[in-house]
Amino acid sequence: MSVNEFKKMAYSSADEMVFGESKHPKHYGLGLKVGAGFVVPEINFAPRPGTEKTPESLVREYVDYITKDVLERAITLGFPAIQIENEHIFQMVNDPEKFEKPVVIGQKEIMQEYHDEYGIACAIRHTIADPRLHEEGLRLGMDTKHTYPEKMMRAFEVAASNGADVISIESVGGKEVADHAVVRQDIKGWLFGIGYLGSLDMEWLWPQIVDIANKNNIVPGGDTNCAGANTAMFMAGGYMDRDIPRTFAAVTRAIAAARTLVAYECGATGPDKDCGYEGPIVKAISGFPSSQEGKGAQCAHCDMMGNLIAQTCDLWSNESVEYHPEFGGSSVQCWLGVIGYEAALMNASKQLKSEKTLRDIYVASDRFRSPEAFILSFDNAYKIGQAIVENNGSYYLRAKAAGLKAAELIEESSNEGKLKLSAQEKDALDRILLDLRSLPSEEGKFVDWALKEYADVPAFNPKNYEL
Amino acid sequence: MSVNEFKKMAYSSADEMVFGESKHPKHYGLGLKVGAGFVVPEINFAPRPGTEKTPESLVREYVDYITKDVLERAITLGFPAIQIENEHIFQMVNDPEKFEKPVVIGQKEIMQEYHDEYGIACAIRHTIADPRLHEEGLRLGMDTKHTYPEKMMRAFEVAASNGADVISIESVGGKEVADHAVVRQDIKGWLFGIGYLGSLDMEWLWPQIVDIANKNNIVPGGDTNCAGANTAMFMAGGYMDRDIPRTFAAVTRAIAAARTLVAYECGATGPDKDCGYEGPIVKAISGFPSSQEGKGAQCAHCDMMGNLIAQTCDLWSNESVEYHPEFGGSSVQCWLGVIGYEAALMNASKQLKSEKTLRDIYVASDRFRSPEAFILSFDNAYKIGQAIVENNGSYYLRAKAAGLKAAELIEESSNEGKLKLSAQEKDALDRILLDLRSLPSEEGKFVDWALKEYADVPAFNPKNYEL
Amino acid sequence: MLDFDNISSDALLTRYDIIAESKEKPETIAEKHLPKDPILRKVAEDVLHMKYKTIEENVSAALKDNIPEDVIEKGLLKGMDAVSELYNRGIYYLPHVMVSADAMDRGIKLAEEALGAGRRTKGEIIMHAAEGDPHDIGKNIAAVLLKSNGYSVLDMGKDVAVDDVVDKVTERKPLVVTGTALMTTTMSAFPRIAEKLQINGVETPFICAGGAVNREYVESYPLGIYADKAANGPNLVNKALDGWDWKKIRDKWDGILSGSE
Amino acid sequence: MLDFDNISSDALLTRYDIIAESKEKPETIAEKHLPKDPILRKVAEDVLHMKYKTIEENVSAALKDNIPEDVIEKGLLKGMDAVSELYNRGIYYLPHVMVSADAMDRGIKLAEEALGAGRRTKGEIIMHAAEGDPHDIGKNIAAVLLKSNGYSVLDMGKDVAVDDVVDKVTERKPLVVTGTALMTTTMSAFPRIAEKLQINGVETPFICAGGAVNREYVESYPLGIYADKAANGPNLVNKALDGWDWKKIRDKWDGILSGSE
Ligand code: B12
Ligand code: B12
Repeated sequence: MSVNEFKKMAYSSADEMVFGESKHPKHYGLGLKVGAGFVVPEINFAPRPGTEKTPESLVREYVDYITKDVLERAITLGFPAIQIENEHIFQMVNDPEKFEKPVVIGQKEIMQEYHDEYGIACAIRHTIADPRLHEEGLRLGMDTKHTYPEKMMRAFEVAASNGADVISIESVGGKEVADHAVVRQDIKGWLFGIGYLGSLDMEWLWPQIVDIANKNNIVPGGDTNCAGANTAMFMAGGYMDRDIPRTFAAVTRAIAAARTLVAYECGATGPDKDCGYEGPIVKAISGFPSSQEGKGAQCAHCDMMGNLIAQTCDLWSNESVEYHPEFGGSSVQCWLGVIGYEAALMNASKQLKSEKTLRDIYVASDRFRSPEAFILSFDNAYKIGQAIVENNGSYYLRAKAAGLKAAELIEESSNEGKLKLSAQEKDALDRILLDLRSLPSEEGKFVDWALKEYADVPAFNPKNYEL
Repeated sequence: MSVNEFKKMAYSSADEMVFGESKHPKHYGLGLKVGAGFVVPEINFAPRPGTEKTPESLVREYVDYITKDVLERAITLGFPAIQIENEHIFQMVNDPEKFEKPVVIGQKEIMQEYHDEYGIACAIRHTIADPRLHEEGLRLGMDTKHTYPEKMMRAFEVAASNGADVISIESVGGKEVADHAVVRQDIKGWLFGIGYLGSLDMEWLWPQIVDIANKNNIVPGGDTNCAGANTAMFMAGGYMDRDIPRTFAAVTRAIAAARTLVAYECGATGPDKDCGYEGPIVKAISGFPSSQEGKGAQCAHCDMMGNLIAQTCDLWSNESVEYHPEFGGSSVQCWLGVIGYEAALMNASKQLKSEKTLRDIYVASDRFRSPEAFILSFDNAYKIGQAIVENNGSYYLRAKAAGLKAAELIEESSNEGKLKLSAQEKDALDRILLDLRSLPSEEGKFVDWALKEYADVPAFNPKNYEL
Repeated sequence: MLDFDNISSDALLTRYDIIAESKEKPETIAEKHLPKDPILRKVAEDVLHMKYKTIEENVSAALKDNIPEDVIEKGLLKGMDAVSELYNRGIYYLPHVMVSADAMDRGIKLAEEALGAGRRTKGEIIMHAAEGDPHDIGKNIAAVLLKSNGYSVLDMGKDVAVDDVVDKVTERKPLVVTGTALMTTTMSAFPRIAEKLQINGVETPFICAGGAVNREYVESYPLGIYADKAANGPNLVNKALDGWDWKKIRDKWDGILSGSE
Repeated sequence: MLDFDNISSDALLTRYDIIAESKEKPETIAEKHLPKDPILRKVAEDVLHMKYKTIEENVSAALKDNIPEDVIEKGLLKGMDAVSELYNRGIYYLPHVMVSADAMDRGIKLAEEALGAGRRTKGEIIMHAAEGDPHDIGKNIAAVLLKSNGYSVLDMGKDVAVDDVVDKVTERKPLVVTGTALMTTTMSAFPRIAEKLQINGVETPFICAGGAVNREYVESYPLGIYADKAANGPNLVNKALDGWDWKKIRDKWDGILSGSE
């Protein structure tokens, strides 16, 4: 396990945490400050189908249309600051020189223009796609067919040296086992996949990303467990969905926090990725700025904590929207309006010194909407963070502690009749508690068992993790 | 002037006004309560181009796709109550039996199904399009080519007798003169068009709508000055726009309030229409429930008061979005998420007894973003309402008083260095003050002057107003 | 109640419009367009300064020493050129254009009376808003800009039936026909008009605009040429005047609007 | 800090999932599918109850009195039918299906050993996720449901190159080929695959699914048949087994999914 683990919580109490304030504010890009007393909107997008075909059409889409539209609307509405996020598509990581470089350069140029003319504070995050295939190999030299880890590292360099202000990734270590486990409601497998393997993969990956960022004097943002906990959350869905019990998704989220933290232990400094709903837990431990998404990311997916998750954000994001026209302008302009106004609301509450009241209203709106919202409420998130810190020294043990704490918090509230659970949610919770409590208290024992238990999982290759 | 004018303000002070509370709450539809202690999302939409071609394709779009999608998402997210608004397209008012009737019936059927299965509280507002052409004639018998007023009244009846819970309209009386005036920055003409002619037209139209609603035991909602003040607001736009000064748009809004009030004086009971940004003024006077839109209506247009305008709403709307797919579901589902969560936020603040704090945060966010936001802040809206009530007895005088009060409030704040104005905004304001102050204090004199001054305005026919 | 006036809005919003307020003086820009001749200059200035009260007097004076065509071309229209540039640069707002155009109209009326007959305009434009569509403000603005550029406009109004447009255009063979649609449920009138015109053997360029349509849509049917802003109108119509057919205008669209064509 | 637990959430949200919790007993629904024969019934129940620990024992027992085909068809698959119905009705969650399928797999393996050779499945399905696309959970779920319905699955994995799919399908001529794309920037692989297959003279129905695509898109190229949910897979594939070509499946799509075809 990485040596730079957090010895204690960044905040001395849960109540100290609030949106727009980070223990380690960052200043980067064209005059942007993050976590320094106000919340900034972070706008994300996807190009229209077909525009990925040539570098020219992709540049036109990303630069001339999307980036320009976004800046125009920010000026129109008077938003003082904005962060843009470009989540790279496969073509950009597959051929960085041809597809990625001109986009990165073009976006920065146009931002510079608007910054010069209007003084708008802005910055851009480039999120490199993680194209690695578990069956081919995650580490350097393994995938001779696609040479993916190599291409991916090259994509980071191209972004970092051509205009990115922040670099991030949604890394996929441990996903092959988590995918197998999530559809079987197997919390032990999930813990092994994300809590253990995922952390090992990040420990390998992140020092490299931090190096590239530092060399180029830009910010190594952070990671997200999109590949694991978001898949679970997405499948658990809402009250019409029946794929995965929401109690299961909630516990995976807590486990994910222990893994996502590794980026910071390897030198990342935040802001972490918007889609990492584990953000509140990670922020409680690390104090780094956090990007979050909810109500204003309905274009991308409907979650059960649209308001709550704003509680401790420093950037407020729309996750992603495909570029297309709407009555109110282009889609990116419309969604920028939604998230930009929400940021303004949070900032206004600071002017009125009511930010904690607003935070609490956010929480009250969704605290009991789903078990996952419940465990991410900042008071509970803080407790889960404590469980992680107290169990430092073993990726396995701290992830297990996080999951168990989450399950116990849910059980307690449900027993008190506060958080209501459906029959399926209750059943799943009981099994999770049983399963997690049955696990060994030594990492070695657990790993030995898991290596055997999951040996036949398709695409699982222990060599990917030097096991 | 109509006899049932409001003798005094519904609220004894501005501070008494807050979202989710109306002096006259309404209970209608399938268990829906409005203005009764909580805020309800109101979702609006437009069918995809081409689906208007046949009644079958239109029904499929409105009923099987849109209405179903909306209800599914409301259930998924656990929203306790929802209002649907269908803004009729031209084809429905042009041939009500063929295009309107099956849609109205189909939508109600599917709502009933979901209400029965899940107990969700819901209702539907049908907003009949006002297709009247000023050049052909606004009143019965005048337009022999299209027989529009007759078709429009028939459309109201079809909606009312087949499933509508609320009926509304965006009526267009006086628009011909206002259109001429708005692009010339001529506040006197605008006052004549909307403040005077618009009120006369509503006084003719609304008793008929109220009759139809009462006969069918449904709710006569209200009107909006979309045709006037929204056109001005839309053209004034934001900080990149240069069509109309925003001070001009602000004053038109205040004038519009005096006109929109007429619906209530003729028996409408609210909720009024979402796109009537004059809502806060009208609610201050009448106490009827109010539907508003802002941050969550960015799909339809970007306004400069996305948060502020939520301050006193009872329904919270997205104005309209074209039906199409997004990553997060269909567009109506995504935007329902946005407005439904905002309603949840407001409702949560009530649970915490912090609703006035949240209201004030909404206001603080945008109070100084534009002159229009400033005069609609509930404290200023209240003062404008008072100016209207104090000048009852003449449509002209009360509308003038409203406009003048708005202009004076802006001037005052600008002089104090609070509300900032650009050079153009300042110039326009000065001219407005001059113009309004130069007007006669007798309605008759004003009307005589205006009839001469605007005699050549294309499509202006005094007979449309029995003048 | 809270004292909102004590809130600082600096962290909440930036008045970019004030930051970007033009430092250029309108006078300097206008100067380039105004005629040297002092009498014609007065006429042009009346347009520029929206003096529709004195303009008739000054036009009458100018008509004493100048032929009516010159009063129009070298006086009234020059004033309007100055206004257009100031509007296009974002220094003047729209109402300035509209009221200046009203003033110009009065002047033109006088000059035409002196001429004894309607003057020869650059050509006729037939305009309308789509069947079922009541939104006509954009069309009205565009009409004023076209008139200010020396074209005559036949405005058929709003909610105009497809066949009425087709008949009128077939009958009058204007230089250009235009349509405005703000609703996605009315815009399908445009391809129907275009097809019927072609059946009638009419190949008049058909400028289509309004919030509902976009370039892709308008270029999906024959004759269609997209316009984004009212200010694009004169640029596009000028090309029709130069004899370009709709295909060429469509092809060179980017260049026309950027001024490189 | 606020005591959140004292907040009533009744005005904020309604637990519709709890309101709509099925009052139907799973047992009653399962009963219709379970075989009467007590030994085969045990096998089926092991699948239904996800008993992958006892299933091997019970299958071995059943194999004493039954031919392996019957143990599979009348035992294992019947249990799986019950699970499928419970899942489709929203009474069971997905993991139940997955773990039941795991149990069934163990049973089938034993039965096949007894058979001495791989059993004849209903047919082969080749599956993949689109080139450049790492999203494969939906595909994996669909694979399980197809296997549970008696088909054999050749899973090519994710991010599979267009030409690899084309070659494999041309070589093996499966009953059906499937593709999954969750990204609008990867889905264009599908029409390319379809066209290349046609050039090779292959007319295999090509089921396309995943969040990025919709029915309209999939039906815009040859061979394409849209699937919305993993549960649609068996219904569509069954029609291919009945000899329907892709055009007929596409034509009758609504009917197939609603069960009227
Ligand atoms: C004002 C307004 C109205 C006014 C119209 C007043 C008027 N005289 O035009 C009134 C109240 C009448 C109205 C009514 C309705 N409206 Co309305 N309205 C608007 C609003 C707010 C602004 C439109 C506007 O004036 N824009 C400003 C002008 C200047 O823009 P423009 O016309 O596009 O012109 C620009 C360019 O296109 C170009 N241009 C235009 N024409 C030409 C021509 C040439 C030659 C050239 C070169 C350029 C050019 O130049 C201009 C800029 O420089 C829009 C909101 C929006 N987002 O657009 C909704 C909107 C257009 N309306 C809408 C709707 C639904 C309606 C109603 C059906 C609602 C109802 N059920 O009652 C009714 C129509 C009833 C009927 N008869 O069918 C929807 C349309 C949705 C859709 N399906 O597409 C919109 C988009 C609102 C929304 N978000 O839902 N509306
Ligand atoms: C989980 C997830 C991931 C995981 C994937 C894990 C996995 N093993 O699949 C990870 C983290 C790897 C990931 C990565 C990325 N993702 Co992702 N991801 C998601 C997410 C949240 C959920 C997808 C999911 O699993 N859905 C559940 C499954 C069950 O649904 P499904 O596959 O559609 O299957 C259903 C049906 O389609 C059908 N079905 C599917 N296949 C078949 C086959 C047959 C035969 C049949 C019958 C039926 C069938 O059955 C299923 C239901 O019953 C979505 C969000 C969303 N709104 O979709 C984004 C999403 C798909 N991802 C997105 C993006 C952008 C990315 C990245 C590019 C981000 C980045 N820059 O890093 C990377 C990809 C990097 C790369 N290599 O290019 C975007 C795509 C945008 C676009 N352009 O279209 C989405 C939409 C998120 C968003 N809103 O922006 N992602």
